[in-house]
Amino acid sequence: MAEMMFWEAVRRAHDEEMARDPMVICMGEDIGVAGGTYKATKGLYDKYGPERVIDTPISENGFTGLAIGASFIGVRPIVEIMSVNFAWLAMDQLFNSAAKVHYMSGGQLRAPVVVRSPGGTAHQLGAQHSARMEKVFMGIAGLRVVTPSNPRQAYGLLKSAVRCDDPVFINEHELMYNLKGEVPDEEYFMPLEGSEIAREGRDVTLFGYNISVHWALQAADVLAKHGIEAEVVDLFALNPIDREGIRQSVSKTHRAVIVEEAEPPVGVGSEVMAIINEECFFELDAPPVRVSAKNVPIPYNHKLEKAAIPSPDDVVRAVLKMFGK
Amino acid sequence: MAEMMFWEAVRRAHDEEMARDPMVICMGEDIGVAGGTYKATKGLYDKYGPERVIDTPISENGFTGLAIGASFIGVRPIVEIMSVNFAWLAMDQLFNSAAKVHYMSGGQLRAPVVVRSPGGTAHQLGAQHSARMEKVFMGIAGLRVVTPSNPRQAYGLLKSAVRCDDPVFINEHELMYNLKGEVPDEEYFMPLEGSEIAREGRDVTLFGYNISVHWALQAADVLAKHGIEAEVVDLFALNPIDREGIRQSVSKTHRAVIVEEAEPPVGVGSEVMAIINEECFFELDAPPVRVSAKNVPIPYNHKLEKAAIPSPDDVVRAVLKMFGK
Amino acid sequence: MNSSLKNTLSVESHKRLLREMLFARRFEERCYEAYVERKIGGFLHLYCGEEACAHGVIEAARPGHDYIITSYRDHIHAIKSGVDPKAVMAELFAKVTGTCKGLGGSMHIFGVDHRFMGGYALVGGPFPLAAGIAKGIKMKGGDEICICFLGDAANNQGTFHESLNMAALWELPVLYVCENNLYGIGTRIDRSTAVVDQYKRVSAYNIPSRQVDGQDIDVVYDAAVDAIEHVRSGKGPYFLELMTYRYRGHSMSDSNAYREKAEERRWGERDPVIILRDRLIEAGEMTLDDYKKLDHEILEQIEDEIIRFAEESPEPPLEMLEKYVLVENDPWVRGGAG
Amino acid sequence: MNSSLKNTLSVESHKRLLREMLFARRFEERCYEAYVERKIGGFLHLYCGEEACAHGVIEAARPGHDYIITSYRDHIHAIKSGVDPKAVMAELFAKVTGTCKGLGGSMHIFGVDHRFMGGYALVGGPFPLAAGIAKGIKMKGGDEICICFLGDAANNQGTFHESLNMAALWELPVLYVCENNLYGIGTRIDRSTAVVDQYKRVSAYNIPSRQVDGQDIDVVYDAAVDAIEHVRSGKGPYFLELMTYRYRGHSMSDSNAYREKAEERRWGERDPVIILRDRLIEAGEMTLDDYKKLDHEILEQIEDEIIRFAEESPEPPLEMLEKYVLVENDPWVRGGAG
Ligand SMILES: Cc1ncc(C[n+]2csc(CCOP(=O)(O)OP(=O)(O)O)c2C)c(N)n1
Ligand SMILES: Cc1ncc(C[n+]2csc(CCOP(=O)(O)OP(=O)(O)O)c2C)c(N)n1
Ligand SMILES: [Mg+2]
Ligand SMILES: [Mg+2]
Repeated sequence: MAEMMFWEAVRRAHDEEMARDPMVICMGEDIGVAGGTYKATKGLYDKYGPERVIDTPISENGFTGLAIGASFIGVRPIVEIMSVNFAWLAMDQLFNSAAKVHYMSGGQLRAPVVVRSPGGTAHQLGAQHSARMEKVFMGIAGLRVVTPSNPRQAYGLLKSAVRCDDPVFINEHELMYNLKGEVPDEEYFMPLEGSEIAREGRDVTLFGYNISVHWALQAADVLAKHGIEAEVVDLFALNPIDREGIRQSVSKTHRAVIVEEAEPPVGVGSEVMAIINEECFFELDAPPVRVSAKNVPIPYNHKLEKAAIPSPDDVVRAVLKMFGK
Repeated sequence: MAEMMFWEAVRRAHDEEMARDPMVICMGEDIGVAGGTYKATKGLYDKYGPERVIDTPISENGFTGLAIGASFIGVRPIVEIMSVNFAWLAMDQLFNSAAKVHYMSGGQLRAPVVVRSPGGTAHQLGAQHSARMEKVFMGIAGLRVVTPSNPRQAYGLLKSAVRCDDPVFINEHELMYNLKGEVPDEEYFMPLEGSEIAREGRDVTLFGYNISVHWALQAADVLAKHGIEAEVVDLFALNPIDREGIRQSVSKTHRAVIVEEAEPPVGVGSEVMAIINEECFFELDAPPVRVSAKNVPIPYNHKLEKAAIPSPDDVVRAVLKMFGK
Repeated sequence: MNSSLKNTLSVESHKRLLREMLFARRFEERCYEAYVERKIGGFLHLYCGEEACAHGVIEAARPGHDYIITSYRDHIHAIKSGVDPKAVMAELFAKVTGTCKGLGGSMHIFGVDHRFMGGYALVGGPFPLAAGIAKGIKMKGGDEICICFLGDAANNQGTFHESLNMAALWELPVLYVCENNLYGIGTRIDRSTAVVDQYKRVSAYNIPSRQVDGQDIDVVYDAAVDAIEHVRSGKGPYFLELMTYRYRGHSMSDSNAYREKAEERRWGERDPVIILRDRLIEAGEMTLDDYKKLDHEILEQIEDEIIRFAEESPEPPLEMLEKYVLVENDPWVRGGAG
Repeated sequence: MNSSLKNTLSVESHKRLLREMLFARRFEERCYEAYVERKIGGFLHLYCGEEACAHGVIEAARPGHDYIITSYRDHIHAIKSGVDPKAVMAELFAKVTGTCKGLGGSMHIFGVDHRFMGGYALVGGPFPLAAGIAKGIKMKGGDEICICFLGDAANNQGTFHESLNMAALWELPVLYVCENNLYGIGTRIDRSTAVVDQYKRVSAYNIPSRQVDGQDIDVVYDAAVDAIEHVRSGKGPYFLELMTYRYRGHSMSDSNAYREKAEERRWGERDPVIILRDRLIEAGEMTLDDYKKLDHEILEQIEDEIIRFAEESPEPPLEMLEKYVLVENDPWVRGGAG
């Protein structure tokens, strides 16, 4: 078990899969010669050459569609969209082509394309570079959506995504590429469905995904000092989402708080609440709560930016309030 | 009070606003010479000429962006996106430009653009022409989203949307253009926020919007025969959504069913459930329920298509089950 | 026949192509009727008038070997690629014996066994998909090419620009065929496009291109042979513009009110089926009676074999509704087989 | 000076422009320092090396009357359009006295009072916005034009194609200025673009175009006067390509490792500020000492006025977080004032 950074884990998954299968390619803006904005493809250009590590023009819908077309005949493309904000440009190909072609061809075609992209609010990147778009991706049938919270998941999810015959969107986070964590030395594959219990607890479940898992864990530490044992559930799969895992944890703790970096409307928070209502309403000892971002475009000013997104403190406060403290 | 069809109501709003203000223009594919796929701009080309009624090239992101730019300096464009499925191509300009420019310019610029587009599952249009995308639009801060369920609303919402200084997305439905209904003879403006009680009741609230209001009303008729008086709330505004209206109705009936034409994940259903949980959890006598489409791309075959989307019967069944019947 | 043509077709080919094109015409006309009878639903875009385009190009290609992709106006491209017309009709009738088991419909005919990679309903959608297929071909090292048929109005979509740039930059084996029928639905090309000669627009990508008569199968074939040879020999993409005309409305709901009758008449005089028929008659290879007999045979075949098959086939079972959303039993969903 | 130029600048203008360009250089360099000191956050894209582009073009335009729009590399375009440099710096420092009250940041400078319509962070985003502003101008009937500055790599975005087609089709008064600095971040233009001469690509829209040296302000000005005259006189859009070079990395996190030092040196020898300085010295209008004095003055001004203003200004209050999401108190939200 070696410690590595998130970007190294993503890079390792690329490298292993490319070494194994000559049909695995990667493409995106500045991923080749430059090695990728967040180094996820560092060194691969020299190792695998320009036919397999492709610097694309700034044509998001075009190169995403190109990757999808290539995937129809056996290529296994890993597309990097430099920032998820630019994915709005590629939605047409992702949803109209990749997510629908297997269905509308009556099962004849598959689109085993992987699209990775970092989103989130980072360090003052402003309104057009701070989108959190997992909620958009996870709402459309035919596209798998996963979102790693640590290097092990980043490695294992990408490995499985490359091999899976469905299109998979991997939602990463701009602030997490230097996060360190243990990754198995041997090959390791994550399931593309399910959830993980990041911390066991009995009093309340904190649901998180991607960066918000960390906020939940920090909050759980603080809550422990207040005598509240929080369970933290890591929803690394957003579509399909782990209804059963949600049910089980809430049936145990009887209380739920969903922590999301995105604005509240139609987000992971609302979906998890809906699932709780459907699966285990009568297990609830208190109304479920979502801790979300403010419903605003992200401001440049750092203090305002911080105020726009939730913090571990916000989670602690929400839980304490739930317990009447 | 005259009866008119939905398309006539939309057309009338266009016509009146264009007659009033020379800065109001409309644009889209085949809206000019041809009068629009659903006749929403019929006759306007002859009346106002090609500078104000603009047949665009097939360039959804381009012409939406062009309309947004024009709106910066006083033009009031009404854009028609022929089918909401094509709006995936225009999301970049809608969300990255229109929804954010007022905020990121510190209030200097406004983008008073109206984008109208029909969505929904119509008559066997297949996977790439049956998207229901209200849930995508309503999740992003800075864009108002409304969705009329009848000609009066269609007329009144478009009138107010044209005059409002925010960008407004109007979600119409391909199957509803020939729907008839009363529209006031005099000018009439709908608020862009709020909800309407389409039918009063005391036993359960059925939330609907756009076409699903009609399913809810049909279900209510049937339920009445079972002795259940359903209230039907028409959520014509999806962003911002009427939290207070939701709270009031549920506080009265203590039961809620949300009827939506879209797939369940991160939809109107989950959002309304979340709001109920947040606003009036303790008023609930039963877990809220959503009646949604199957989570599939829409198949061409008519029977399968019908099975994919909810029906009034599904609503009735859900309510009866809630009452243990 | 135009003696300036370099690549010519044999009499046998001419006769076969006449049969194929007439079949295509009658097939589409029968679809029209079936739509009116409500046997076919959704949007239906017919190819009548444009037959020489698909037939001329695909005749010059190697169907089943080369990949073909197009828009919603796709029945005839599928059939000429080798897809069974019975399966196409059954798809239109929404039957489980259809190409896509009744899930696709008219705009989404697929015949992957024949490398017919589908019909797509988003205008401009196939541009990048075709470039991607060509990328795959290049990686695998075969001598296939990808042929992408699209309309004139589609060229105003951003994907056109993005895809042609990448295809040129990476020298991908893709042939873009523009079926220029002068209209995008009701909008005449000069009302949507600053440069109406589409073959000129691709100089922006340094892609060789040519514009030819799309009504004369011999002209189309001749140009297509050269275009395909260019692409197959590894010289990168090519853009072929075929000037043509659709006889019917854009789709079934369109009455063509925006077109001048004189224009329609002018194009009607250059009917691709009649041009080829008259060429064969003139050459003494066929009589008008032969043609009438052929037509009769075709009509019978369509009725007795094709329509009947479509009519008699069962609809897809309800369980199919959720079957092809995601691939079934993919082991990697569970993190691998092990 | 190149005697073949048609539109020339007076000595006074030269002197003023030298001051402005040197100011621009020092302003950006000071931003660099402030970024290192963590006074500025986010992404920061500097304009050093490209000063003659914005200055030459906007000098030929009527700032405050004509509309100007650009990308994230926007500080200097804003300032040359008339926006107060103090407000620009304050914006970078995220202060409430900034152009956008600290909500925008470096990539989103706006100065609507000066018709500087903003900096946008999505590559290709301003293409259609500029065409739309031009549409608005045309409707209002004034003689303004809209000038859209964008980079070379942006031209591969679909919006380029879509917008230029519409601009040409509808003869909109928009001047597209391509600041071709040969790179999109770390990707050299010939690795992303099939036709590297950008002015050639617009023949696809029948838009007149020209490519000129972007380092010599006289050349830029001369070409811009003609281009603007074309657009202002109602003849439709124009595309002007300026060959230039950025001295620093794409943004602060970029080390330029992908560029050859020889190339950087070559371009460094054609520094736009030095070219103009030497021209003035050669003409006997200025001495090297004058220049040094000027530089000193500018540095002082930046420190004493601009940085100080930015430093001392307050941050926006927390209440501002939710203020500009939607327009406040719009009566139509409630269905009218009545
Ligand atoms: C992205 C998108 N925009 C708009 C449409 C609606 N639409 C369908 S076909 C068509 C016209 C296309 O014309 P052309 O490309 O010339 O092909 P033709 O139908 O003439 O063969 C339009 C606007 C669509 N299907 N997809
Ligand atoms: C839609 C989109 N894709 C990608 C990016 C990331 N990005 C920012 S600048 C840039 C390069 C742009 O190069 P160019 O247009 O030549 O302008 P320059 O920076 O050289 O002035 C890229 C890829 C972005 N901001 N937006
Ligand atoms: Mg056409
Ligand atoms: Mg550049």
